[in-house]
Amino acid sequence: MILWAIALFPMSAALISLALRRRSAVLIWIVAGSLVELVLALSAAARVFRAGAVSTLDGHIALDALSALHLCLVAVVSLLSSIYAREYFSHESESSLDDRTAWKFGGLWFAFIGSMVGVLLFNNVGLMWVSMESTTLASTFLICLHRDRPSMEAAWKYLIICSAGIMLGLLGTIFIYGASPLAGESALKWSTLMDSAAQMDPRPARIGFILILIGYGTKVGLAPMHTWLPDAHSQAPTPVSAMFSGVLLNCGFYCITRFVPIVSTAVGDPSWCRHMLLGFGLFSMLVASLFILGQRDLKRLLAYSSVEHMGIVAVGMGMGGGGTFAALYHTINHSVCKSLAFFCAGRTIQERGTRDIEKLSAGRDRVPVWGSGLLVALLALIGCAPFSIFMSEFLIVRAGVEEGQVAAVALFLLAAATVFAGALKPAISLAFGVGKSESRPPAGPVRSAGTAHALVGILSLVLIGLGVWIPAQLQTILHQAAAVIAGN
Amino acid sequence: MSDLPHTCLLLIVLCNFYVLSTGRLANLIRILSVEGVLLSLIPLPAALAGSAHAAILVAGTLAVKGVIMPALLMRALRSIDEPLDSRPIVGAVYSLIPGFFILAAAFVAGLHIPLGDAFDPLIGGVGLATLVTSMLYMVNSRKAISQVIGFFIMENGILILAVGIRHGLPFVIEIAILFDLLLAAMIFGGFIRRMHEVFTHTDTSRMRKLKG
Amino acid sequence: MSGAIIHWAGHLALVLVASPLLFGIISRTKARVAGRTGPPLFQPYFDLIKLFRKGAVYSRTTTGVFRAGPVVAFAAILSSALIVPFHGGRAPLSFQGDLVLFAYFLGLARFFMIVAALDTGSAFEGMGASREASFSCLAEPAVFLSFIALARASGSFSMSEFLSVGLIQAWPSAAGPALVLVVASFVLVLLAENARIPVDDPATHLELTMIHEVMVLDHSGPDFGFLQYAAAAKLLVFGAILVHIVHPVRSAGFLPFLAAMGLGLALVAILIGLIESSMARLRLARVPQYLVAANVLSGFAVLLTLAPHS
Amino acid sequence: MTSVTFRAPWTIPFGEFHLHFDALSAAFLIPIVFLSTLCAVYGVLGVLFALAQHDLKRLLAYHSVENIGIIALGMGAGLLGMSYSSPVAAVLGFAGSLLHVFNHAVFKGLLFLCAGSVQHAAGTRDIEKLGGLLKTMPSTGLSFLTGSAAITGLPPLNGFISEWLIYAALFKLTLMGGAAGGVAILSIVSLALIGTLALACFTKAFGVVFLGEPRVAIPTDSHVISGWMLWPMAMLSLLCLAIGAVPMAAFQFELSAAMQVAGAPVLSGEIDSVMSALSGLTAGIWTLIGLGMIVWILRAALAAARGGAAAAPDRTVTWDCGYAHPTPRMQYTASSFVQPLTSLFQMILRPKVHQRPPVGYFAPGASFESHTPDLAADRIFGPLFTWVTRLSTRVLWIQQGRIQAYLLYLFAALTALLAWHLSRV
Repeated sequence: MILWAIALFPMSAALISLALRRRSAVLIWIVAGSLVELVLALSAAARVFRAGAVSTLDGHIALDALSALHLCLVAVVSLLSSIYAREYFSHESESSLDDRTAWKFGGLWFAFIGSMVGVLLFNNVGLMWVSMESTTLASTFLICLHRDRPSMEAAWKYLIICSAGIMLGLLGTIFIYGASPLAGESALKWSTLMDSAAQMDPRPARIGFILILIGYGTKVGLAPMHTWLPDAHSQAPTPVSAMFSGVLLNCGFYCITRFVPIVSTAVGDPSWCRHMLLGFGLFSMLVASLFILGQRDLKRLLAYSSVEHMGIVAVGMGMGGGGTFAALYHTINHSVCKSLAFFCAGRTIQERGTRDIEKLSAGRDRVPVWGSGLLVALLALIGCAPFSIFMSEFLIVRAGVEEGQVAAVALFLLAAATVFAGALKPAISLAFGVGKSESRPPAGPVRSAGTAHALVGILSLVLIGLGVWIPAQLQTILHQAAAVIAGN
Repeated sequence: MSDLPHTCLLLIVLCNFYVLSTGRLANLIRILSVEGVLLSLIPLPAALAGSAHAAILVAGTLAVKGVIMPALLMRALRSIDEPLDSRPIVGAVYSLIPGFFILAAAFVAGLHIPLGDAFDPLIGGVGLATLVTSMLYMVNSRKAISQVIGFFIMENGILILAVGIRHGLPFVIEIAILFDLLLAAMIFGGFIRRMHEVFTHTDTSRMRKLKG
Repeated sequence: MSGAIIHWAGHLALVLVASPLLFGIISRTKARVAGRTGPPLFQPYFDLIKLFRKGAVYSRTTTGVFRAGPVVAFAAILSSALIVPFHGGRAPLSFQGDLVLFAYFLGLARFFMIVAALDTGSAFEGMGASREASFSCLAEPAVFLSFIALARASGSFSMSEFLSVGLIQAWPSAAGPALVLVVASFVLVLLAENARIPVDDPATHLELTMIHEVMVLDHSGPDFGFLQYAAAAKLLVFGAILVHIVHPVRSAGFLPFLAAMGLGLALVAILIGLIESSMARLRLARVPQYLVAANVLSGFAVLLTLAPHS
Repeated sequence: MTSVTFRAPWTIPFGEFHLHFDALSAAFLIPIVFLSTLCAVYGVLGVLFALAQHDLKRLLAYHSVENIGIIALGMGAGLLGMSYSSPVAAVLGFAGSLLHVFNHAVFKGLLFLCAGSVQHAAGTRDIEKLGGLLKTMPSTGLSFLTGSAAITGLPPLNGFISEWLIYAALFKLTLMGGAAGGVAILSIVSLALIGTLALACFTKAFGVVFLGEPRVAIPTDSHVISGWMLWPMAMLSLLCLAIGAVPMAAFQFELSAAMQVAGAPVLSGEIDSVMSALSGLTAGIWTLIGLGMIVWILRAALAAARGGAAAAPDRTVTWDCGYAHPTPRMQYTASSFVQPLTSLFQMILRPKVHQRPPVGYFAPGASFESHTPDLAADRIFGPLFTWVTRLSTRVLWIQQGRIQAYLLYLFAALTALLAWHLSRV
């Protein structure tokens, strides 16, 4: 029942917001709506974590620990982004977000959330694919909300590349389906596939996994399919960028992780999938680190760091053993941290009128709250202790050592070190440095609303808190989710 | 009549070649609709045999792929006033030759697709050929609309491969995919029109502001 | 307790009494080889007494460091002498790892002699100090390598043990050849550490060619006496170690052992005298090679002891 | 099964990070050996580069490298002790390195304070321009002397105690033979070399800065050293002496920590043997102090024996070999003091020498100066970073903005992966 509510609420919310004509009303409604969604998601997730998976529509819609974890992430990040969107657009000029655009924004916003929720709720891999494809369609116009050339270009690249990639994902799904001994609707149910995985024909399963890895990997932003990501993240309005980095990539990764246990069982050798994930993860990390090194555009820097962190998650999954746990933990940390980073970057850029890191320095004097938040977020992103991202990366490395993946660990550390070296200087100069050339005459420090303080403060606290102490409940939740991926 | 599917498949191959060779966007859209029709005819025997699902599928595919999608694209095409030919990066001749080799290779590979013994190698070959041709075409094409066409052809190829597996895709999924495509076609069409408003052209190879 | 005090006092007295004699023997030997009568055997004692009774002259440049130098050096050398056994039994200071203390006592002495030399601000002494510091850097590892070889050969790293009991079993064993190498290396180190030919020439007063003598150029009176005494004691200590290595005697009573040790030391002194009268100083540039050779010898000895069969 | 436990506050909820040494002894022995060797090299290199410095603070900084090398050697000894299941060696090594960490904090802090005062007072850190400061700032000089002796590891100061512990661990390992023996011997030799080189370096530093005559007139606006700057130095110097004077207490101070790191229970008998050795060490150190006092008294007595007023020693110039007009500029400089060593190790140090040799009779002027750039900075990190930066600019063409290319990457990745896979089955 509640699953239906979760699944259908965003769609109805989208319709409702289409009924709203005034920009302010829309901006309030998205907050309210995502709050409701969060409440629904949390209650459902609580039940799942307490009493195990729930399902409806004879198992086509289901929620188990893994999807519940991601569902909570989606709900939380979308609520935060909605709150932030209010803050953000209230500083935009009326022209950039007139009532008509706001009207579209509201509808697409909820459609986007809804499609992601669909990805997580559908137990049927075919329907999962369909909703994954619709995330692309829903979010395209969010990227080019302001109809300027760069955002249009970014949106087009996003649309074409992701659609093409997702098509391969469909083909992969078809191969998996063809590999399974059963047929009919129920044969595409994930749980059924899991049960029949042992009787699968390994050859199509392998090819299917490769296709799925490439296909959904495009959505995740694994190199070399990541090319759309920096453009889309940097051109989209910041709340949308936050959603992209915070949860959309996770959803893509969620789809891949769904297939890992199936194929591992079918192939009869878990290391086969892991090695592929390892390869893609490390490659993404290295590529991203090189691009971060010379990056001058703040939002692109954050985008490439998303590529890097998705690579880290992939590496964590590929390490096996405790790596899966660490990877999920890292997913949470990255969502929190990247949302914070994008929030602060967006407002800073708004206030300073430039996104060039060289010109953006001394953020803490000009935009105190957001500047400090940006510093925290960047330090966390490059893996400074005691932030939670350091902790999860440490756990991944540890898992690698315990699994004896010495070469992988070495490459991992190399890439991480490169990122650290490349991004530390921008981080520091952004916060403290002296601006080279101000694109706008320096006005006094910008006064920020209470919401700003709340957002930055809470997210930073979460970052540090998860770094020094991971609650026992969360630990058990993560273990449950990891167990799902491990296939038992 | 039972051989109808194979006929359709062979016709689809010819359509692919035409796609590679022609330069006029309008013809491309027409050929796309033709492909859609041919694709929709494949399950026809099953439908005549009395399977309701198959019948709905035929009707749906015919409607979406054969009529609505091309119509939407055509509308988008009409709305942009610029030379109506897709200037591909590599000319027709030089994309036909690889197209042929792709076909040959696909037919060979089609014999080895590990999807059970029931899998029809002809379907596999045609599907692969369509898939790879579409990839080639997407990479090769400049105009936004021709990239969209490439995308839909790619989708056709995948659906052809799906036909090959034992019982075809489950009905619900087929319908869902169709619906999804409808959505995609609308989005693509709208986007192309907006793109033309903003850029006054739809040549994607000239959109290179975002680098590094 | 009183026994302990007697032990220490006796050991110290032995060192103080015996050490100058070596210089006497050396100079007598050199004189004999040169066909001269030479000074009386006990001339060094007279020199020391004379120095102790003289007053001192200090440069205005110098500070307390200059005065402290000889005192610390002398005290350090005497302390190191307390670690080396001279008579059958253990030395007053003997414990596992005392050889490190021994080496660092010598280092302390060197440190203060160098700073005292630098305190004068004279280019000559600076030069001497520089050479002392540099060459000791090469001599020290050789000493340690020899000690390692001895420790491995004898299975202990307390001087009193491996110099007496340990080596007695070691010589006949497979470690024999290693010990021969150690002896060779140690002779070289002994000559270098005690500023004898071929590394240094205690006789000449061409400052540019000297190391030890030029460092003490400005010292006079009791300070100079302390330095000379320290040099003598150091020679005695090294000689004693050499004798022990070559001929580790089990303590057959106090006097016979003392006699044997005395004889050995006299032989060492004569050997030094012969070397000094038979060969010339090395060019300074060659000294590092000489010390490296010492290192190589003792290192080879260590390798031999590491070899599985031993 | 012995195991080390690194416990940091943030790892509490994640449990403890166990390295199991029964596994280590087999698989991780090579790394340990490699690391110990590397640390030996670091130590020697650090002190060598310190030797070649003219800037007082740079010199001290390079000595930090050296001391970290020593600490790491102790750690290596401890690890070897564990993997060769010789708990006493392990405990000695760990205790030594931990104690050295503490000692290094003490005497290096002291030395840096002194260097700061010197710069404060004389207005420069360039050793070549200093000299004779002991007369103008005696207490700072004395503190620096103490610190130098301590960092050189001379008894009766604290540096010696920790180094002795490490030596003891290493000697215990030498008796074992095998890889442990070899590494231990290497470590001992390098420790000895480090010790003597440090001696050369700090005799240079102290001698040239504080002794002799000022080489350059100290600027008139030189600051005075306030008591507030002197007290901390005095405290630290006393600490150096105190730790050096009571080795057993120092060892006890680190014993429990070392035991925890070593994990293995050490037999009480072994601890007793260590303790007896330490008591011997204490005896030796106090013998030194006692003898020193005795000799000093003796010296005073000899002076007194010559009778009161007459005993006042004559003051004159340093013996100048009959040269008419000696000047402070004739003193031995720091670079000439270490010249034999720097020329001996010039293969490693690669000093940059700018010299203008005297030409002809009555040469109008000649000059010689040398400075030693950092090996790692110049030859490793600089080139590496430039290379990486160039690489990162070179890969930019990947993101060239052409969507067709991006699609090509996508399909190429697919084809490559499929080809790779099919080639393997």
